[in-house]
Amino acid sequence: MTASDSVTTNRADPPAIADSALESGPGGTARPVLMKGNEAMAEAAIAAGCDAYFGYPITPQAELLEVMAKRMPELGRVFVQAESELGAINMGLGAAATGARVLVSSSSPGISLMAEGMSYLAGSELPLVLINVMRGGPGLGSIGPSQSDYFQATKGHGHGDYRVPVLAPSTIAEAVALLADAFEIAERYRTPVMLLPDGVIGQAMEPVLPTWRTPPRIKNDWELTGAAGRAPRVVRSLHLRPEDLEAHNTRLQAKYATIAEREVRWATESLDDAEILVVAYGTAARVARTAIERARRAGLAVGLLRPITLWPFPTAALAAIAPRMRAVVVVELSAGQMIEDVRLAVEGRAPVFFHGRTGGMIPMPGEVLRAIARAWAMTTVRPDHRVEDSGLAADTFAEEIVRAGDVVRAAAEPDPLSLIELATWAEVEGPIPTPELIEDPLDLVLAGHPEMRR
Amino acid sequence: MTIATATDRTDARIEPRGPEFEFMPLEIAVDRCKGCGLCVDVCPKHVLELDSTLVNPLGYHPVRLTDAAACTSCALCARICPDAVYTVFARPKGGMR
Amino acid sequence: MTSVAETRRIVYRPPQLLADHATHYCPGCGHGIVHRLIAELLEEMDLADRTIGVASVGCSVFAYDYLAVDFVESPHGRAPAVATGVRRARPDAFVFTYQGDGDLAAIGTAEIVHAAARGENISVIFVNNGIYGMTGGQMAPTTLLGQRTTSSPGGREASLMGYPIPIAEMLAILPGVAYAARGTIADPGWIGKTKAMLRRSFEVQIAGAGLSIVEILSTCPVGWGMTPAESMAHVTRDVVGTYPPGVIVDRLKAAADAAAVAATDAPPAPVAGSAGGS
Amino acid sequence: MQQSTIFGGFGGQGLLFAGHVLAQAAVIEGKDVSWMPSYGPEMRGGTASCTVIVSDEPIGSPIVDAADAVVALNPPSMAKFENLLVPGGILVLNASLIEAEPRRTDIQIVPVACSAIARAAGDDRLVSVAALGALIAQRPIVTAAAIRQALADLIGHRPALLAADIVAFDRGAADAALLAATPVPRASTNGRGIADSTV
Repeated sequence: MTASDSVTTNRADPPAIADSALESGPGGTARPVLMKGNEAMAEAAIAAGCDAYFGYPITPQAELLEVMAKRMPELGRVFVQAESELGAINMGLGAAATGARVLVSSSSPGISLMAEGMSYLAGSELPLVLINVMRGGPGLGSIGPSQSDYFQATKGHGHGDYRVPVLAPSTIAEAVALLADAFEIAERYRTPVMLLPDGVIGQAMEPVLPTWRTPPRIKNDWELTGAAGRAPRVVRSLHLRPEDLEAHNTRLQAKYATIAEREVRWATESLDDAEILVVAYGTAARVARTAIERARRAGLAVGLLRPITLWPFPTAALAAIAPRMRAVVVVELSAGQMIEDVRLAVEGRAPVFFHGRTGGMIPMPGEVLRAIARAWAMTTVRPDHRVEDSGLAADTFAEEIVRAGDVVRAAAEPDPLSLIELATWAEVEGPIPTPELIEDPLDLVLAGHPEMRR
Repeated sequence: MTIATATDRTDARIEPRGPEFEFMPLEIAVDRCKGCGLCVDVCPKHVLELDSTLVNPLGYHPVRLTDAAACTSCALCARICPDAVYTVFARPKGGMR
Repeated sequence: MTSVAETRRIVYRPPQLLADHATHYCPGCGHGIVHRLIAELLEEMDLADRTIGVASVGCSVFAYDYLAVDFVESPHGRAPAVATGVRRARPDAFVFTYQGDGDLAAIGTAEIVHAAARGENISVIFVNNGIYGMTGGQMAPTTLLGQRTTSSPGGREASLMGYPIPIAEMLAILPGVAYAARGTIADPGWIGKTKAMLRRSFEVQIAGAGLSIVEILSTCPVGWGMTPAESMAHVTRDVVGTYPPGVIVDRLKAAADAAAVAATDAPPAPVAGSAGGS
Repeated sequence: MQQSTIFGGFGGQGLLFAGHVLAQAAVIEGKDVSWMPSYGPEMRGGTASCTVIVSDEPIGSPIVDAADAVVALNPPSMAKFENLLVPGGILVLNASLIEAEPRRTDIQIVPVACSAIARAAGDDRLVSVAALGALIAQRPIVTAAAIRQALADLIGHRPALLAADIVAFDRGAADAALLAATPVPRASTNGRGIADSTV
């Protein structure tokens, strides 16, 4: 193998990047280290004190398994490549029951197989961190990056009344930080926690400041060690008497309420004068950020709300921000999943638009910019908006675009809207790449507008 | 006097019936007995039977020892009992018969 | 005065690890016998303090209510995976799974085969009564040909429903399986032999030799529509025809025997300094 | 200042590594960077690509719909990525394998016989590093010194390989420097760029 096959070479024989990074503790002055997302998450888990890892090969998270396969035995810790994702999550359950700090990782189809285990973990109140490096579905789908597991992650993978905190990083560095947080949340609340990067974050390389964190261990009275000197303990999810199960569920729900109150996280950018709010997480938020920069260069006041916890969802924050927005634009690598939580939070106080790509496709910044421009054109500034309407360029196209939109909706003709958009693009963005590169499926772009949905 | 009843496994119904029967080879936790009768079948001396005069808290006719003197403390009953109702004692040498 | 109780010598007492309240099992159910054997061995071998049991799904899920050791409850069929996690995270623990035939031989075949292939150092106690008892007596993978169940009302027919799975023999061919045996609780003699098999399984784990499995032919009087006594007779008369009891493989013993043979047949010890390669 | 580069070619041409070197060099220079591969089965022999964005500011989208530079190591990747170049962007093409002329006239075209350089340096898979040399010679996204340091960081534990990589990199840079810079047309005044140039 030669240098030209870089990634593999470096995995097989790493130039001590990870080790040197590990040696610098929190607050160290080590320079940023370029790391692949999957490798960075593995190193972060190791640094966080992960005692046991269980996994099964699947793209695009395989490097995570590979790094753990090498590093965990070196450290005298547990690594098992399971026979299936069912095996992996249940090995995780067993190890977690002994009080071990456990990481399991997979990608979308594998997570579906782990749904059972997640339900049992939640019911048994066992801490465990599960990473889903999301790829396209349904079914075998594609290996491309996707966010189409939002429903699965936030609305419950398996059966029963339970919630799982879901942390969604948008950069590799954030994935590293959130992984330590995930262990901490898992142990504090005795709950499985999901880290939900997409394939981009798993496969990309970015600089990571090696400020690893090891969450402190919490003493507990439930882990199984053998009953020497104490009464036997049972880790279980079965409560056959309805009264018992209801009491158990009531307690779980109280726990979830506490988590929802204390652990909700989000980030906002450029909100002060924003008239349009983009809501996006993970890689979609990265793309949206670039689109927002371009929009601002064109004079459109656009801000970003980036949920970091998908459950608990930053409902209150969004509900507070939305009323002063002329529109909310949701961007996802999916056909529209998080948008349901956005709508629930916005509660009709602003029109909600959507732009998404599926199947492993990633929306380009230009697409998102057009979605923003369209939302801008279809709406007017809110009376309670803080800043004066600055007479922005795209407004001149508003009427035309809305009319064009109606035409498209009625006739589904070849896209006259995109012609107008090209002009808009030229106005706000300068040169256009090439017409044939403009991929703008109207069904995706227009689906979100309340008017269009009637 | 009565047989010491240290645990609730003890069958308090088994009363000594006189000096010659003072030794009781079995304690039967009748509250746990489900009356399956497996012990009755395996007893080589045929000294166990389900007590049709009694219903225990589980709703079963529990087993009882019909002839303590005939019992050899072989413990086959204990070995096959799915509900662990038996404690078996050896006959003391040269003592009570 | 000295009480009679104090003067009596105990021949048998129920193990203290076994709960002294009634089980939920039906009258005559073999689970109670197997539970008791486990409790006896954990006490006799002084293992209770470091035991972590893995309960599976089926009638025996409540094993943790009756055996006073640490327990984790597993999803259906996944007990060997859960036990793998326990074993790896707690290398000093004594780990056993307690699984029925629906759990191990149907939904959990992948988990048991791969735990066996890995040679996970666990004891698998596989209680085979050829039926899904908890859900109402449906056909299991281990149901005998011709046997009537609520889901094979005309009797199990090979052309439609396949053949019974001889799990212990299947697993025994895997090199990761240190010990595989099949016992039964159908009569007192076999109960003793089965206890010896379980003891060997526990010894094999303590020796770190790999996975051991004891398949125990058991009964389901209610599911089979028989009295407890008829059920026992059915096992000794019919079930053992399909599933012959006995030790199928003991690789720990085989290795020890081979070593002993090698030791007696060995040529004179090599001169000092050439002791490599053992 | 943000510079996006797309490397495209066959799997096995080392383009992921070349992108990695560029990314590592950017880290050495204290910049933000993202390296995003096309991943999956195509890595094992088909057409592969990776996008490297180097920026003084935190990077938003790790993928781009308009690239500042394209390194095309085989004909399909030129066909695929040429159109993504911004006007005035740079196209480094592997003249050893690519016979077709680029269609674009509003970009800088740097044809270098990268495969020949690689073969001369001792390993066909050095083709990407040779192309990287050509790119950096014409567009100093990072300094050549940073590239050398990056190579040392990544493969310094294999000195012979490192030496071969540096030979290929330097030769690619030298060959590119010899080329007269292709005239770069001004971006059209109506902002339509290629649209005009290709109509």
